[in-house]
Amino acid sequence: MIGGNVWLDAFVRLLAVLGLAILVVLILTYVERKFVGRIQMRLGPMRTGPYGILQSIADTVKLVVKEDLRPASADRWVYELAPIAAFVPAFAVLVALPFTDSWGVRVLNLGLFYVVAVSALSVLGYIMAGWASDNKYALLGAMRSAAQLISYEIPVVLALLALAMVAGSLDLVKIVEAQGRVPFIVWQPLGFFIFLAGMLAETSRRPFDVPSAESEIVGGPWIEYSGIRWSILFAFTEYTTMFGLSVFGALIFLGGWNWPLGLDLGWWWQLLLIFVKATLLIMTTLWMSATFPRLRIDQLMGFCWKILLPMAFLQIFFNGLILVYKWPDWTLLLTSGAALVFTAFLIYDATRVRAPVRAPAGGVTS
Amino acid sequence: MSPEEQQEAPIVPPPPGSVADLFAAVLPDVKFQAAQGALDVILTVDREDLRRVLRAAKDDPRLDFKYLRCLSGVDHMEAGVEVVYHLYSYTHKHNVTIKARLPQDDPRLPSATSIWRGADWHEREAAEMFGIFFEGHPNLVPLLLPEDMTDHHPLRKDSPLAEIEEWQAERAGLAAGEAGEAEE
Amino acid sequence: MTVEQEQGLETLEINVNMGPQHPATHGVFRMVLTVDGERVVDLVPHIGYLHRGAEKLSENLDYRQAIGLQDRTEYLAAFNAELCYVMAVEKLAGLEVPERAQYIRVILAELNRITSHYMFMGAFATDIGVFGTAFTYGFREREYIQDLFEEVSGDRMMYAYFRPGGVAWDAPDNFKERVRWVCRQTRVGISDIDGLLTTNEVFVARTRGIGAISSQKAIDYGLSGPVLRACGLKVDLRREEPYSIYDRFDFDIPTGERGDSFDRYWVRLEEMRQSVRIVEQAVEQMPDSGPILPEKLPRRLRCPPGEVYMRAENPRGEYGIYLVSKGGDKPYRLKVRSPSYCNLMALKEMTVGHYVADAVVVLGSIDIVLGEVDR
Amino acid sequence: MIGVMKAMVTTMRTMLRKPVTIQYPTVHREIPERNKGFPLLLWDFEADEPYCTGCHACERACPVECMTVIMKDNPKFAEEKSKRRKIVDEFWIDYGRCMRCGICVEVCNFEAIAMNNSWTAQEQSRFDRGELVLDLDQLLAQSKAGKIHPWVAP
Repeated sequence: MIGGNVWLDAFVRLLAVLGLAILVVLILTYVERKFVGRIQMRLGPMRTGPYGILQSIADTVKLVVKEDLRPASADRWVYELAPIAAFVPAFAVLVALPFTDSWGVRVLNLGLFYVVAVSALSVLGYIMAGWASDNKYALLGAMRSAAQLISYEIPVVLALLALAMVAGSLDLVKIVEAQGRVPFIVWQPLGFFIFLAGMLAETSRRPFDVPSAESEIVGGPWIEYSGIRWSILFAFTEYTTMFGLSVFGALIFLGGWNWPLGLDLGWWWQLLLIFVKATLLIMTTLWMSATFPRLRIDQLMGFCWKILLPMAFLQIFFNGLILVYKWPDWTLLLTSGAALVFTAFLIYDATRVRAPVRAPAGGVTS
Repeated sequence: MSPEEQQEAPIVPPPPGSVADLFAAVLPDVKFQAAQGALDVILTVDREDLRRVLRAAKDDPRLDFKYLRCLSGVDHMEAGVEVVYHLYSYTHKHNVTIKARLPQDDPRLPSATSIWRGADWHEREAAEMFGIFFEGHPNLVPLLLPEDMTDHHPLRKDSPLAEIEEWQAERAGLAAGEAGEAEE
Repeated sequence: MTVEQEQGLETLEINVNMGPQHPATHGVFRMVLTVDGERVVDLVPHIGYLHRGAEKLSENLDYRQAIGLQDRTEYLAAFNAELCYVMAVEKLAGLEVPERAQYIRVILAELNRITSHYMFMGAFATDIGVFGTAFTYGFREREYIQDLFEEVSGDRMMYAYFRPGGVAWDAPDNFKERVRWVCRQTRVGISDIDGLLTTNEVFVARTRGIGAISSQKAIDYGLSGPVLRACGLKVDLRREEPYSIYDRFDFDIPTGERGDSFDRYWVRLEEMRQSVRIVEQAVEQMPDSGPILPEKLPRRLRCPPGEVYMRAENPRGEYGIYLVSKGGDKPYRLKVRSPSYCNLMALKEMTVGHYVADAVVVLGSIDIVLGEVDR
Repeated sequence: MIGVMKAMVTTMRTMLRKPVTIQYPTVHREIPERNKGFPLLLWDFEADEPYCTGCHACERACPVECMTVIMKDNPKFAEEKSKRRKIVDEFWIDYGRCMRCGICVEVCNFEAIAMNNSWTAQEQSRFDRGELVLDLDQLLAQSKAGKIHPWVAP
């Protein structure tokens, strides 16, 4: 605590996290462009600075300088406040994350619950943006994002609930410590899968980028935004959420700063470890988003309600059974893994490919 | 090319056993003028018979022209406007070209959209480009040209092309001249 | 819908105007969608934003000059369009094409079919939402083939290389090796796209059953090319009415069975493989030297009066040139029967009832080229 | 989910390949010698005058009418320094209008015009369309400087 003043202390910590968020966004935009560029056998940005490392700074300057346009028919205050409403929840997630075993802005003993609850609030910003823009594409996008973000919250909450049952706590620090030997990704692969899907959906990345759907509704809620407002609404919110959720996922599924080095190391090792794990998660999402096409809104909802949600319930049921009867740990892996395989089968079955058979020779039907 | 230089192709009768004979067998009371083109047999029919011919071409199992390849208009100036149907049959694998000539001042024709749905846009195009009126077409509004451009038919031979710039310059000159006169 | 009405709530259908400036309309196509929520209940296509009057312009250009306009009509498969046009002129003028020129023309046209389908793969996947990955795959491979085109014809897109009677000049000495190299490279590119898309569940979920059309309706609408073959009809002009020297090659005609967007994609993918096969056979059979233009070719080509409707199997379907000559060195009338113009007619039939997102997929699966739709 | 895995393996495989990008303004791709850039006039070093006699053949053959040629009597012919009775006086090509079909090169009887197959033809962006209309001196400049190796159709 700095100077014994609670407010000053909180303020300094918030500033640190905000700085971290900005830094991470700058790095992430660069990393994404480079990484996706390499996947597509391109070089990515190369002009600004050596290997284009100053690209995100150049982009920032450009976005700040760019004219901030507002359609004449837009609902002025809602339109202008929407980016803030979208960004604040994304930032608020970072507040509750313990980056080491002792450092976080405010480590809550309901951390898990808080993160899940707060991260869903971004949808308000999207709806405000979509409604206020007075544009049909924006409205469609807002409705889609509302449907998607709220729906995906539910299986994620249930998957995390199952995880909390195993950990025996909602406190993120305790959850990390509970994964002393083996991280939860091993015990709860299905939970991790649901979390990953939820994370992609929350950050509107492919295959769940239905709200922004570039080729259909041309950016969705932020179609009318430009300049700094667009960058807050879109880039900043999206990357901050992605970073926050990746750190969150690293904490609860990948063993956080604990595994595999243990708690005895200094805070810098812990910090490094958590960042490496978060980076791994981020890279996975980027990789997936560079590979997949986009799902349609009904398929997206079907995937959530018909596959993920029942599976999440199943997971809770199995975990409860195992914990009550004190079966050995490997049964957790067995049940969760079996459920994951079953999920994979469900996905395969829903989209089964049957190679088109050739029509018989001369099979002309007219 | 000035009209004097233009030559019409000599009419070569199609070989026996061609599609022309099939048409004659299916529709004995229709007068066909048959000719052999470079690839296909060309049948010229009167405008009054056209709809019957087209209907029979599609529905009669001996002809079975289910596929309308192309529908084009050709402006023959004084000789009238021609509408050309290129047909193909997937079952018998034969081609035919059916033509109907319309007088230039009254280019009306029954629409073929009820026979082949694929005729829709072709007819709209022919209508806007040549001023042909297809009776019974559901939505005969300009397709490629602006919606309000119904007075001018660009593919008619009387519409300027090579001279378009001279024509524009002339109009611009006229406008400038008028303006100049007004100033004086 | 009924629930809301029972509760006395009003629902409103809104018109969404897609294009002419929209990332998924492949140029300047515009469609007005009437949507009920996310579902399309009506669709009105508007075309003509790229109408340049190529048919009228051709009436004032001699037979050689109009070749450039054919390039610009069908700019993604310009060799195929040129081929159809010069064949129409040859039919009318009665020109015999030398052997070597035939092979050069077929090889280039088939390679152009591959580039066109690469372009389709990229654009179609981008419509569905792949983040440019398939697009860059397609473009990467397309570049190799275009390099070859540039080495032969001198240009990457607007070749103006075929002439009535043959080709403008002979292919370079290393033509055969270059073509063989390009074929090997193309197989890699096809397998990349195949691996990325064909079995990808997300891709399949988005394309299976979308925009399906029955074969009867497809014929009624006058569809042609891969869109028609996807309905299960084994129809290919290269087989039905072999033009040029296509009767000398052994190749399959891939067909779909449902006529949906996935089948169209799949048919095109297979067609690329078949095109590689044709090119490989053609390179083997091609004579090493020989004339490339007929000996008695007048400096200024004149056609006797007559008319011809020449058709060729282009990447998008049947490309037809209706050429009327009344003597002289200029066409009296030139009508281009462009395949995507005809295929686009069935867009409403295919789209209504699907979601907004599917409208984009259906449009992409038809693979339109606006230069050819509007001409 | 096998297909999904297959797709991800495909993207990972291509990621390990070498990028195909050419960094254009710093690195210039090699242009094939047949490249059809824009038409240029050639300079006859022996007679120290353009090859072009101003015969209007290209002007008539141009589909887009982007060329304007004016012919004059060759003063050097009277002095018997040159075999050309007539010579080009003025020549304009509107590059903004040219569609690079190469027909002008084909019809030229004196091999006086060639398609520019160097990078100068590719980088023709101007701020004003008027600057794209090149006159005789500009059309001859590159050939005079010896910086063009025109490709002649076999």
